[in-house]
Formats: sequence, structure tokens, C-alpha cells
Amino acid sequence: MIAQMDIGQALGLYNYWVVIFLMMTGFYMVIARGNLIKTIIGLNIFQTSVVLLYVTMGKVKGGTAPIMPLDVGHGHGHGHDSHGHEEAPHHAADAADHTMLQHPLSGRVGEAEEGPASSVVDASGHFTGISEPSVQLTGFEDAAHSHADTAHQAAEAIYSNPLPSVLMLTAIVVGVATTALALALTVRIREEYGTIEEDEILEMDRTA
Amino acid sequence: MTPENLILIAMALPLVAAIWVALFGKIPNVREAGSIVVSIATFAVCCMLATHVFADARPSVTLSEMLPGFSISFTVEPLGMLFALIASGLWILTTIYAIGYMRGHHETNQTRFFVCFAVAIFAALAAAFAGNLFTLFVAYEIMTVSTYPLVTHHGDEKARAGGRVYLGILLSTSIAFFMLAIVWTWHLAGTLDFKPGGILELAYRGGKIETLGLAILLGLFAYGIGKAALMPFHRWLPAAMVAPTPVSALLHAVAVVKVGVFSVLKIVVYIFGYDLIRETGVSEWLCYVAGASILIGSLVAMTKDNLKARLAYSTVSQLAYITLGAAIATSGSIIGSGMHIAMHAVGKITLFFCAGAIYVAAHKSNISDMRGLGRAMPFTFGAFLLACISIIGLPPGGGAWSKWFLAVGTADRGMWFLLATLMISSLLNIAYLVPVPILAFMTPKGAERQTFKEAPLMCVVPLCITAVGSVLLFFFADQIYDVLLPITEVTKEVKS
Amino acid sequence: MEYGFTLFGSAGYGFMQYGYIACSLAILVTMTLALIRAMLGPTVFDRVLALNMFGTKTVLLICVVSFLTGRQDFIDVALLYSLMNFIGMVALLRFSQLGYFGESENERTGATS
Amino acid sequence: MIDFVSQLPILMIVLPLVTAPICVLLGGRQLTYILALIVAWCVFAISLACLIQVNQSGPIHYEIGNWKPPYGIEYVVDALSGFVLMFVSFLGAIVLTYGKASIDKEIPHSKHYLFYATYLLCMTGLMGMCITGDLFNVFVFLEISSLSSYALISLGKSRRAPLAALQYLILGTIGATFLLIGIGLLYQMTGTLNMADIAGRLDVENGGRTLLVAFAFMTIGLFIKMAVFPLHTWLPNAYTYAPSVVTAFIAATATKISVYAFIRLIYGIFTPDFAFNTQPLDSALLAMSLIGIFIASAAAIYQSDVKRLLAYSSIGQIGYMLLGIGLVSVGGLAGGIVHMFNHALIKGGLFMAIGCFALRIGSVKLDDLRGAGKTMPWTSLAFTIGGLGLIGVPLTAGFISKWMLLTSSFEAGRPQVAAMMLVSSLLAVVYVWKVVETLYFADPSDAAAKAKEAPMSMLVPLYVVIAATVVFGVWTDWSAGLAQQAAEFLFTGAKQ
Amino acid sequence: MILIVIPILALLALTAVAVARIRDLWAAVMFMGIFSFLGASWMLILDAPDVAFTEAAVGAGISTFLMLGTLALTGKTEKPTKFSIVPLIVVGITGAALVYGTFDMPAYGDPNAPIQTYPNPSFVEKSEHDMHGLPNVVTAVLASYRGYDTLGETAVIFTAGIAVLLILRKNEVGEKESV
Amino acid sequence: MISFPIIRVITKIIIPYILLFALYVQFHGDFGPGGGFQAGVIFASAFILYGLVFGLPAIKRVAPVKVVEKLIALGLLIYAGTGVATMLIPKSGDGGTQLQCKFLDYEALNHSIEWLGPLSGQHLGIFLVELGVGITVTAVMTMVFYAFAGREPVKG
Amino acid sequence: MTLALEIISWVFLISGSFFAIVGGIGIVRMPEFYSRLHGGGVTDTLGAGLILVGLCFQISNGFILAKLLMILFFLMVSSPSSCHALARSALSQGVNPVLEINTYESNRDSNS
Repeated sequence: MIAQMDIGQALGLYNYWVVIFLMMTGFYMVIARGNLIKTIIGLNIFQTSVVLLYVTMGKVKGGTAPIMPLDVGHGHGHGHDSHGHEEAPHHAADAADHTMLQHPLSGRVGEAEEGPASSVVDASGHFTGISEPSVQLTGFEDAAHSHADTAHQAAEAIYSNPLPSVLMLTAIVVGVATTALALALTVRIREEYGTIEEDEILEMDRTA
Repeated sequence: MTPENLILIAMALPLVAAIWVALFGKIPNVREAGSIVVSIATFAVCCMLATHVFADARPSVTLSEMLPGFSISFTVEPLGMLFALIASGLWILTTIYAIGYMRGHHETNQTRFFVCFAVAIFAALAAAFAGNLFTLFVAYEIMTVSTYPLVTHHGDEKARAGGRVYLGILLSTSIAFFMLAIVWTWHLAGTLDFKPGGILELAYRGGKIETLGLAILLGLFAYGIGKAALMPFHRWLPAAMVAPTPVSALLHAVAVVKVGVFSVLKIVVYIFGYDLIRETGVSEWLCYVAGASILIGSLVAMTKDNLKARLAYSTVSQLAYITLGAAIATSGSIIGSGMHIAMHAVGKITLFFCAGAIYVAAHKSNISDMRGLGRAMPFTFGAFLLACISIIGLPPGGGAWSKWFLAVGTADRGMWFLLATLMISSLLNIAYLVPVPILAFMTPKGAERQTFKEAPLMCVVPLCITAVGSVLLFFFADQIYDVLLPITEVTKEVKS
Repeated sequence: MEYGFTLFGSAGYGFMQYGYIACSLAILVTMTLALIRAMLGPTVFDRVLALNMFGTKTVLLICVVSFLTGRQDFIDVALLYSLMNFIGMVALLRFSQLGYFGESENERTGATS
Repeated sequence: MIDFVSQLPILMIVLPLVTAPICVLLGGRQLTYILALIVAWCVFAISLACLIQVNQSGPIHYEIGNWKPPYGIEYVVDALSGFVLMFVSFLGAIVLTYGKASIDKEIPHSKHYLFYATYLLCMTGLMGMCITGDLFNVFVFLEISSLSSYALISLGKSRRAPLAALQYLILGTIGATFLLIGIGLLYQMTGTLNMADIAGRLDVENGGRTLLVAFAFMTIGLFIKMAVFPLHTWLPNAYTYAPSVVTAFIAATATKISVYAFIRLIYGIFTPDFAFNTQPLDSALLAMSLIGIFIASAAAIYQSDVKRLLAYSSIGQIGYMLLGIGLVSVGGLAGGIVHMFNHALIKGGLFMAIGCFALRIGSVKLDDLRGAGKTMPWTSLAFTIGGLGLIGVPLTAGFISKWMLLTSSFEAGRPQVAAMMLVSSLLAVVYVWKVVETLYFADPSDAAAKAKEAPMSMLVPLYVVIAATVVFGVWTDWSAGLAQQAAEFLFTGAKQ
Repeated sequence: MILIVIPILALLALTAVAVARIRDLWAAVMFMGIFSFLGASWMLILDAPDVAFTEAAVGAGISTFLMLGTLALTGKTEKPTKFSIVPLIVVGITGAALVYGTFDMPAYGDPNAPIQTYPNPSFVEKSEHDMHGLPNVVTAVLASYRGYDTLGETAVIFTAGIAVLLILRKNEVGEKESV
Repeated sequence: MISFPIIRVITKIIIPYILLFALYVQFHGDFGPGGGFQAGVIFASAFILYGLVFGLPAIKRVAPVKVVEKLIALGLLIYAGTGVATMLIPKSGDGGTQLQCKFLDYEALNHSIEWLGPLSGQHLGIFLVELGVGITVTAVMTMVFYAFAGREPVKG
Repeated sequence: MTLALEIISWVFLISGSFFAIVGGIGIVRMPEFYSRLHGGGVTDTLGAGLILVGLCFQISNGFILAKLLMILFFLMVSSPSSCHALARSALSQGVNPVLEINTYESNRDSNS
């Protein structure tokens, strides 16, 4: 099986393997069964590793977080600062820098900088965007402006998938809820038995 | 009243009795008067129903259909009618006897006793009228469960142990084998209805099942019906001897064991079709197993000193006759089996009544202690003697006819070895049954002073009636034969 | 394999990127050192110290990384880290002082939850 | 005008979800109870309405937030989920109705409003798992139900209750995390979380290995939640030490929902073809479930605590449901689904009866229950009927599902499975009978002799459930019919 | 980027092993905090700032407080337990299964992976259209597209809250202790 | 923490900023990383910090147990209530028809305010929902802290 | 932005990195707790501070600058105070400074 995989593929998966290693460490702590607190820590690590697994899936090479930059109008009009290099030698670096947000071959960087503000936002400042529903926004003019800009950017920039992030937000919350409950139970167990070592408790139960 | 309604009424009456008894548990006289009245009414209804059935009507009622083709339904045919008549008729006597016995014995939990008793009779009637295998199975299980409290009536450790064996064997065989066989039948035939000529023939002809499979299926049925007490699953019968004697009478004469052999008979006739069985020869092994049960049962019975235990093994042996008749599967042997259900029921119940009467009157249960009791209790032992004759199969006992038909059946099939078995077994019957009245009448009293007299009237009257009945059956065997003939005839019609 | 293993990502980096990477690496080295101390112990306070230091370094790492990736608005996360680090420290100290989270003797006023 | 009919699916979930915080806001004991009770019955009514609607006009789809499925979350009520929702909400409501007296005794009064809120949340979670068409949503609701059941279990009076809850928590969280891993892998291979969408986008050629692992992880995760034999270790303790009401509710519903999720996993997400043809899952399932049935049932026999005994029996019964799935036929699946329903009723009823004993006797140890049949006849009768259902005696609900499983195992060409199922029923006979015998035929213990019959408020709901087990054992058009419909729907849906 | 990621991964693995091996529970909790810090850093690099944010708040924050609070009430060191091979085997099998499962996965960061191509238009593109200029797509998905999941999540937290109350709150005076 | 005056002072300085930051995270969650849950945790952290440094009674004066308990429920109610409200408010469909919305369909919240102009239902919905999450999380975390801190260690 | 700012920022960054590593080495190699505290202090304040200040020079957005300054403020406030509290707490818990250790060599065994 492994023989079928070329090195490139292997390297494309190394993150997953690290995550799997972390998961299994946590899982081992859970099932090795000794101290209750240790078990709960193990569960925590297990869950955190699953979060990492999901997040790893969502990443796109050369993509960026699915949050459209707000601070347009500063710097060169993109979410990241391009550090104001004027010198010719730095242009390559600058362009390379852009590729992190934008498609490498798009070449529409310039358009994105100047185009939208005039074409998409109408005179009254109301956003009438691209096939926008009838709702008009005034309470969010800033956002609308930025949106006009980001609307175009979105067409060019690669964003990582937001869905795994969303799922994992939920999963983390679930994890902390579970942890809180488990710890509360541990406190009760300690009050009842005077120990949090599982084998001692079981021994006490057997003799009781 | 239409026959359909009569079926329902006949089955409802014992339940009414059960409820009546439960309601008036605190007032013994009302309770028991109700029992007797209802039992007589049940018998009357059965007789009315019988007039229809024996006039070739086949009333049928479906209560509820659970899955398509899978229902609780009742169809009355002669064999079942005969069985219902026996059960309901003997119920009257058993009830009367039980009242006498229980009062004479100051038993506790009498209400529970009579409730379960009525439910058991209900189950027996339901089994008798069952229109399909499933209904039969349900009735069979109701009977098992309702008789369990009767067996463990005394509630002590011994009774509970006996009850456990009783319930354990009956339930486990019925669930593990009987149920499996039912499912298999359903799978093969797509129906569970009792049909004259059987329902499995089509599956066999269609190649859905091999001869070996058929033999296994028959085995599952034969052993699944644990109440037929085919060896080696007969242990529950002696174990159930811990029960009070009326219960033993019910168990070993009327309801439980007869439901077992009745089911075997019915399955052979209406599920397999006895022509199919004979043709394929799948039942040959069963013949020999039954033969062995006959002999071994008789032999074991000889070794028992406890009267009830001896009778129990005698029952094992006698039940095997019926199974044998079913396994031989000729029209004669089938009729013989059907007759033997009746003959043995009447005979054996007499014997148990006697045993109970002796126990009530003299507190004796071992045969060796009964020396000279015959003089003190002439009616009881006289009845015992008559019943013995019937069980052994000597004229003028009813058993003579049934054994005759069975012997003819074996001869028809050329099973000479089995014929010899039957004869030897009859000798053994003499050897273990006749010594009891001989001991009671012929030997002088023991050294100890005995001041016994007959058991209470409520005990003695029923046993005299049944003893007389067992003799009368010898003279009216013709009627039974006529009644049972349609079973075999219908089959022939289907064949031709 | 195109998504695989190119040393500097999908395209070359400029000087800035090298700088940030160097800076992050330095921070990572420090983190490693702190981790070593946390593992060695020997007293609980050594560990707390290492943890505190580790937390601070994470804050720095996040700041630098957010510059590296060009998403500076993410330093919110760093802000949160610094807060959590401090609160965690206080919790640890409180724990080591009193042995439990509850009220200390002189703070007790009899209120119960 | 608001059109409530179209909002029914969401109301079913949101109603208890909103009521839980309202309970906390209101506080108080009686008020919150009444509120929770009303809501629980409302939910039942809604689920019934949904079920009827589904039967009349096909599956209901409800897009939450009006976002189309690959983007938003969708609710799907089809024949199967409608059926499961119906009985879960019914049991939730009836157990709550029954539980007032028991809760009053076992839960500290100041925590009652929290208890009711948690109970409603548990119900929400279980039903949410059932109704949703989105895979991740299943996980979220699984956690809601799990967390609330951990809390509920830890309220038991025994000092082992928190430990039992923690053990359940640890295993349950492992299970949920495995499920999450599986969901993640599946999501990665398809790019969507909607179940129907995933089913349409499975690319077995290019992602077989990942899909296989995803399937394995989700299966194991669900197995832990449903307490399949080697992964069952949390269940006996959890059921034993939880408060009676909680045990009744959780035992009746929680594991069933996991079985439901497993059925969905096989038939709604992966195809039966993937599960059973490319992998020998069917044989594995059959072997696992049979081993589980035998070992768990055997373990049940040796328990001295009735709650624990029933807990082990639950582990065994889960085996039957898996068996139905493993038979890979419409009949088998229908049998499994019906068994979910029937077992929910039976186990609910049994644990409710146990709750009555716990209330009056204060213990559910076999020793303390001796002779309770005399002092608490109605409760004991209910227990006995429920026990018969557990065995699968005809005319109880348990029989129907076993019958369906038996016939379909014959149809699947696996008569040996049918035979082993029947033999395993014998073990059920043993452990049920052990309790029944103790209740009726043993010398009363001190506690049982002093006990009086449980209050009407508990007996009436108890008898509603027990009567339901009998009713659905006789009139099965409804339960078996719906299950049959659901199974056919799943199979045809899978073929499309 | 890989230059930063690899040390982080190495540190993560190291921390995880340290947590598993260390007997001092207090130290284990601290390492867990470190694990969270590191994990969150990596999440940030993986373009999931929201998750990193939450993980920081939860893993390094609340969870640690709770653990410490529990330790304060229970005890600080773990008793040495005898080593058993069974868990190791189970873990080995599970891990091997997972690794086996990765073989058919799309490579890390593959823009053609189903997850990146399927819902077309993607959430990012769709939310521009639907959300009237809400820049944070994660929030948009969280609260609107999958708002129901988040409702469930809130319910989970709510459940945990009242569950902890149920478990730990002392009974009122006059009631018997629920022991 | 009587014996750590510096910590006490620093805490007093820092807590307002923490709260400010929490509010920022809460209401800026639409624009940058963060949202209700994170804000709730930060809020609760501030309480916990206060409780750690100044003792349980002090923090219970700030956030009484009863209030926190009700807030737990309130947050979830706000969230679910938003969903129910969307169900009850009809949205205007094509041609002025009144359509009933589904659960959590924020389009129903589209409305116009006199002095502000039209307001996007999606924004309002997300805002309310995040608020609900924030309240619940704050309250739960604080409550959990109370619950743990309220117990006393068992000797042994 | 001018080149000067760039240079200044990088000077800060590089020196910050340097101090961070130095502090890190210190925390590992120092012989006992109180001296390690010193190493920790160096990284937490000097290293962190310098790096953050260096980053400040790279920023053009005022809002982000504010946040960065906020972080700086937090770190500057919290790190020393927690260091102080740590030391104090350690002292009160009976961790005594080992005063007689003067050379690295002599502490090799005490450290193990």
C-alpha cells in the first residue's frame, strides 16, 4: 500500500499523520485508564486534535482566512499591508506577497484597487451590488464600501473553506462543555470516595 | 347461536370463570360454585358445538390478523372437537374433585390455584380449536405459563425447583425447537393454517426442502412440543409431581400432556399430511424413538415406589403410544392415536384422582405403604382397578380399542418390531399398575392400627364417574371412531 | 507534487518574509527551551515560569505570523492570548497559595453558592 | 395567518428546547413540572401529526433558515424517522407523566426545575438526532442528549452514580469523537454534510480507503453509544445507578436512537452495497450481535440487582436490532425497526415498574423484592407482562419483532441464525423468570412485606405502556406496517 | 511557512507525549495549556483564526481554570499505574486505521479537493451575495447558514451549565444530601 | 490573594480592558475573528479573574448567583426566540405576498427604521444570535466557576 | 513608509529575537529557580517588547497599531507582575534561593 504512494503524496499528507499521532496520544491517555483527571486531559487532547484534523482539511494552499479584510483604503487597498516598497527590486517580493491573497496569475490586482469604489456604489452611497436583493443598507455604509471592494477581491483571492472552522467552533464548545461536566463529576467522585484513581475506586466498590 | 359464536363462548367461559374466581377469592363458596357452574356451562357449549362439527361443519373464526396470513384464528375440526369435549368434560369433574381435595387438605392460595386452573382450561380449548400453528403455539405457551403457578403451588424450595424444571424444559423446547419449526414452516409454505392434507407437500414437491430437511422439521416439531414428553425431554413430567394432585390430574391426564400429543397429531395430519410422511418415510426414526419411550417409560415406572411418580412415568409411556400412532401415519393409527387421547385421559385422570384421594384420606403416597388400604377405601381402589384395565388395554377398558388400532397400524406398515414393543409394553403396564390394587385389596393390613375411611365425597364421586366412564368408552368406541374418521377421509379426498 | 513540499510555499518570498520567518524561528527556539524547562521541573514554580514564558512567546509568534501571512487583523488572537496567559498565571498562583479555588480564610464571609 | 402545519418538524424540536430555559427562568417545582409535561405531550402530538402527514404525502423536508441543503441544515421526516420520533416522544411524555412521585422522592426538591430542564433537553437531543438530515447536526444533538443524560444519571442516590456517569461520559465522548472523525473524513471526501447529498457524491473508486475508514469510525462511534457488546461497559452501571425515571427514559430511547442513526448511516449515507457487498459487514454484524446477545443475556442471569439485570438484557436486545440490520433484507430491517419500537415500550415499561418498586421498597435488589407480588400485585403483574414481552412470548410486542427477524433470517438463507436467536431467547426466559419467581413464589422480605402498592399516578402510565406492549403484540398493522413501510422506503431509496 | 509549521508540529507532538507521560497532574494541566497554545497557533496558520481564537479562550483559558480548580479539590499527583499493553494495541490499531484512511485523501491544501470545489458557489461567494456585506464568512456560516448548529451548540453549553449546577450545587438546608 | 498587592492592583487596572476587549470581540465578530462564544468566554474570564483575586464573595456581589442562573436561560431564549420570531413574522415575497419564514430565516427581520433606513435582517439576526450565545456562555462559565469554587476540598 | 522605518523595525525585531533566545537559554541553563526567573523576565519583557515595538513600525493601520500597543501594554503589565508574584509565592512556599552556587559547574549535580 505504502509502496504505491509516491513521496509527493506522502509529503502532502504529513500534517494528517502528525494530527493522527496527537489524536492517538490523547486516545491512549483516555483508555490507559488510571487517574480520572488524566483521562479527562486525554479526552481534551483527543478533541483538540480532531479540531486540528478538520482545520487542516479546510486549508487551501495559497489561500487565506475566510474573513474579507476590512481595512481597505489603507496601504494598497488590500487587507494585508504591502509595506510600501517603491524600489524595483522589491516588486517581485510585493507581487509574491499578493499571491497569498490573490490568484497568482490573475493580474487583476490593479483593477481591484481602483475599480469598485466608483462602479458598484451609487451616488447616494447605497450599495446596489451585484445582483443584490432589494434590501438597502445604510447602517452599514462602511461595511458596504469595504464589501464593494472585497466583492471583487473574493473573485480573485483564494479563501480557505470556512465550513470546517464553523464546525470546529461548535466542536470546541462541545468539548469544553464535556470537560466541565466531567470535572464536576470528578469532584463529586472525589467527595464520595476520597480518591480519583479509577482502580482504587473500583477496588472500594468491590469490597463495599 | 352460530357455531362461530359458540367457539368464542366456549373459550370465553373459562376466562369468565377465572375472573369470577379472582373477584370472589375471599368467599370460597361463591368462588367455587361459580367455577362449577361455568365448567358445566362450558361443557354444554362444547356439546352444542360438537353437534355442528360432527355434522361436518367446520366453523372458523379469526380474531386478529397480525401480519398478512398470520393470525389468531380458530377452526374446529373433529380431532380438536373431541379434545375439547374431553377437556371441558373432565374439567367439571376435576373442579369438583379439586374443591374436595383442596379443602380436605387445607391448601393455601386457593384463589390463585383456581384462577390458573381456569386459564389452563382456556388454553386447552384454545389449542383444541386452533386454526393455525401460530394460534396453537400461543395456546400452548399460555398453558405452560398458567400451569407454572400450579406446579409451584406449595412455594417451597422443592416446589420451585420442580417448577423450574417444568418451565425450563417446556419453554426451552417450545422456543428453541417448536418456534424454529414454525418459522421454517412459514418459510416453506407461506402459511401456517391447518389444512386437510397438509401444507408442506407443495414445498416438498417444489424442491424447497429435501427429505432430510423434512425429517429434521418433523423432529423439531416432535421435540419442540415438549408436552408430548418424548424422551429425552420427558423430565418435566415427573418433576411436576410436586404439584397438588388435582394439578397432576390436570397436567397428566387432561390438559397439558394431551395438548402436547394432540399438537403432534394435528401437525402430522394437517401440516405434513400423513400421506406425505408415510411416502417419504421421514417419521421412521420417530417411530423408534417413540417405541423406545414406551418401553423405557414403562420400565422406569416399575422402579418407582411413589405412586404419583409411577403414574408419571406411565404417562410418559402412554403418550409415546400416541406419538407412535402419529409417526406411523396410517389412517388407522391416526384414529388410534386420537382415540387413545380420549381413553388415556379418562383412565389416567381416574388413577390420579385415586392417588389424590388416598393421599387426602390416608396421607400415603408410596405404594408399599398401601397395604390393605383397599378394604378401608373400596370405591377408590375399585375405580383404580377399572382405570388400570383401561390403561393396560384390556377389555372392557376403553384403552383396548385404541391400542388395537395402533397395533393394526404397525402391522400395516410392517413394523413388526414395534408391534412386539406394544405387546411387551402392555405386559409391563400390567406389571406396574396391577400390583397397586392387588396390594391394597389382597394383602392384610400392616401391624399399625389403621382407621382410614374414604376420602371426602367431593373426591370420591368424580373418580367413580371417570372410572365408569373409562369402561363405558369401551362400548361407545364406535362413536369416537365415526367422529375421527373424517380426518382421514378428507385427506383421501384431497389426494384423489 | 505541486502542493507538496516547496521550501517557501507556493512562490518565493521577499526579504520581509525571510525576516519574519527568522523571527518566528527564534521565537520557536525560545518556546522549545521553555518547554524543556517545563518538562524538567523540578519545582512547580519552574513549570509555571516556563508556562508563562511559553504563553508570551506564543503571543509573539502569532503577531509575527499574522504579519507574515498578511492578515494583521488576526492579532486579536494574540491579545486574547496575553490576557489568558495572565489570568492563567493568577489562577496557578492562587492555586499554589491556597490549595483550592475557594475563599481563603480571611476572605471568607460566609457566603455560599 | 401563521401556517403551523408547515412548521411542525421544527416545532417538535424547538418547543422542548425553548421550554428548558423557560423552566430555569421560572424555577419552582410544580409549575415547571406542569410546563414540562404539557410540552412533552405537545411534542408527542406534533410528532404524531408529522407521522400522519408523512404517511399521506411522503417525506417532509424542512430547510432551516431557508437555506438550501448543501449550505444550510435540513430536517427530513420520512417514514423511518417519523416512526422513531413518534415513539421517542411518546416515551418521553409518558415517563415524565409517570415520574412525579419518583422524582419527588429521588431528586432533591431544590433541583427539580433543573431536572425538568435537563430532561427536556435530553429529549430534544434525542429527537434532534433523529429528525435532522445533516450529519454534523447529528453530532451536535448527540452531544446535547449525551450531556444531559450524563447529568441525569449522576443524580442517582447511590454513591456510585457519579462514577457511572463519568464512565459513560468518557466512553460516550470517545464514541462521539469517533463519530466526529468519521464525519470529518466523509466531509473531506464529499464536500458536503447533508446526508442525501453525501450519498449522491460518494466516490468509491477514488476514495475507497478513506470512505472505509470513515465508515468504520462512525460505526464504532455509534456502537459505543448503542452499547453493542464489547463496547457496552458503560451501560450496566449507568442504568443501575441512575434515578428510576432517568433509567426508564434513557433505557427506552437513547440506545434506540443510536441504532436509528446506524440504520441511517448504512442506508441513508453509505449504500447497503458499500456496507455489505464490498465489506463483509453483514456477517460481522450477525456474528457480533449473536455473541453479544449470548454473553449479555448470560451475564444478566447472574445479576442480583434487577436494574442491572435489565441493563444487561438491553445490551442483548440491541443485538437483535443489529441482527435485523445485518440480515440485509426488507424483512430483516423491518424486524429491526419494529424491535426498536417494541423494545422501547417493553424496556420503558419494565423500568417504570422497577421505579415503582424502588419507590415503595427502596431497593431493587432481588433479595429485597422477594414476595413483592403479594403487596404490590399490580406492579408485579406489569413487570411480568413486560418480562414476557422481553422473552418474546406470543401476543406481546416482543414476539412480533422476533418473528419478523426469524422469518427473514430464513429468507436470507441463514436458518442457523434463527436457531441461535431462539436459543438466546431461552436465556431471556431464565433471567426474566428469575425475577418473576422471586416476586411471586418466594417468602416475602421485610421491606417487601411492608410495602404498599405504588400510587395511581405511576400505575396508570405504567399500564398504558404495558398495555401498549400487548396491543402492539396483537394488532400489529400499525407498528409492523410502519416499520415495513420504512424499511421498504430505505431499500428503494438506496437503489435510486 | 513550512519552516514554521514543522517546529510547531514537533512541539505539539512533544507536548502531547509529555502530557501522557508526566505524573504530576498540575504539570499535565499546564502542558495541556501549552498544547492548546501551540494548536491554536497552528490553526491560525491554517487560516482558521476563529477557531484559534476559540481554542485559545477555551483550551488555554477556561479548561485550564477548571482543571486547576478540580485539582485543587482533588489531588495533585497521579499514582503510578502498571503498564498495560492492551491500550497501546488498541491505539496502534486505531492509528493505523486512520493512517490507512489518509491514503485516499486529497493532499493537504489541494485546491481541487472535493471540500474546496463542491458547494458551488462556495460559502465565500454565496455569502457575499446573501449576507449584505458581512466580511466574516465564518460568522455568516456559523450564525446564519448553519445557525441551527449554533443553536445546538448554545444548547450544549446551556446543558453543561445546568448539569454542573445539578451535580455540584449543594442542596438547600433541610433537604438530605443527595448522596 | 491578600498577600499579592501588586496583582490586586494590576487586576483592577486590567479588568476594564478585558471587558472592553470582550465587547469588542462580541460586536466586531461579524468583521473579524470572534463572536459570541469567544466574547462570552472573555467576559467570564474577567469575572473569574476578579473572583480569583478578590475572593468568591466579592464576585458574587458583582454577579449574584440567582442572576447568573437566569442569564444562562436568557441567552438561549434570545437565540431560540430569534428563531421563533422569524417564524412568526411574515416576510414580503415577490409582488407583496406575505410569506411565512422558516425557523431562523433572518430575512424575516428585514425592516426599515425611520431615522436609519432599511436594515438587513441577516445582520440583525446574526447580531441577536451572537448576543444570545454571548450571554449564555458568560453566564455558564461564571456559574461553573461558582460551582467549583463553592466546593471545599475533602481531606484525605 | 521609508526605508529608515524599515531598518529601525528590523533592528528591533532582530534584537528582540536575540533577547528572546538568550532568555530562553537562561531559563534552561540557570542553576536554580530564582535565577531562572531572571531569564524568564528577559524574554518576557525585553524580547517580547522589542519584537512588538519592531512590528509596530511595520503597521500603517491605526486600528491594528492600537491593538498591538494594547498587547504590548498587557505584556508589560502582566509579565513583571506575575514574575513578582511567582517569586513571592515560591518564597512563601519554601523554595529557598540557593545562594552559594556561583559557578555553572557546581550546579550540575544539584540541577539533575
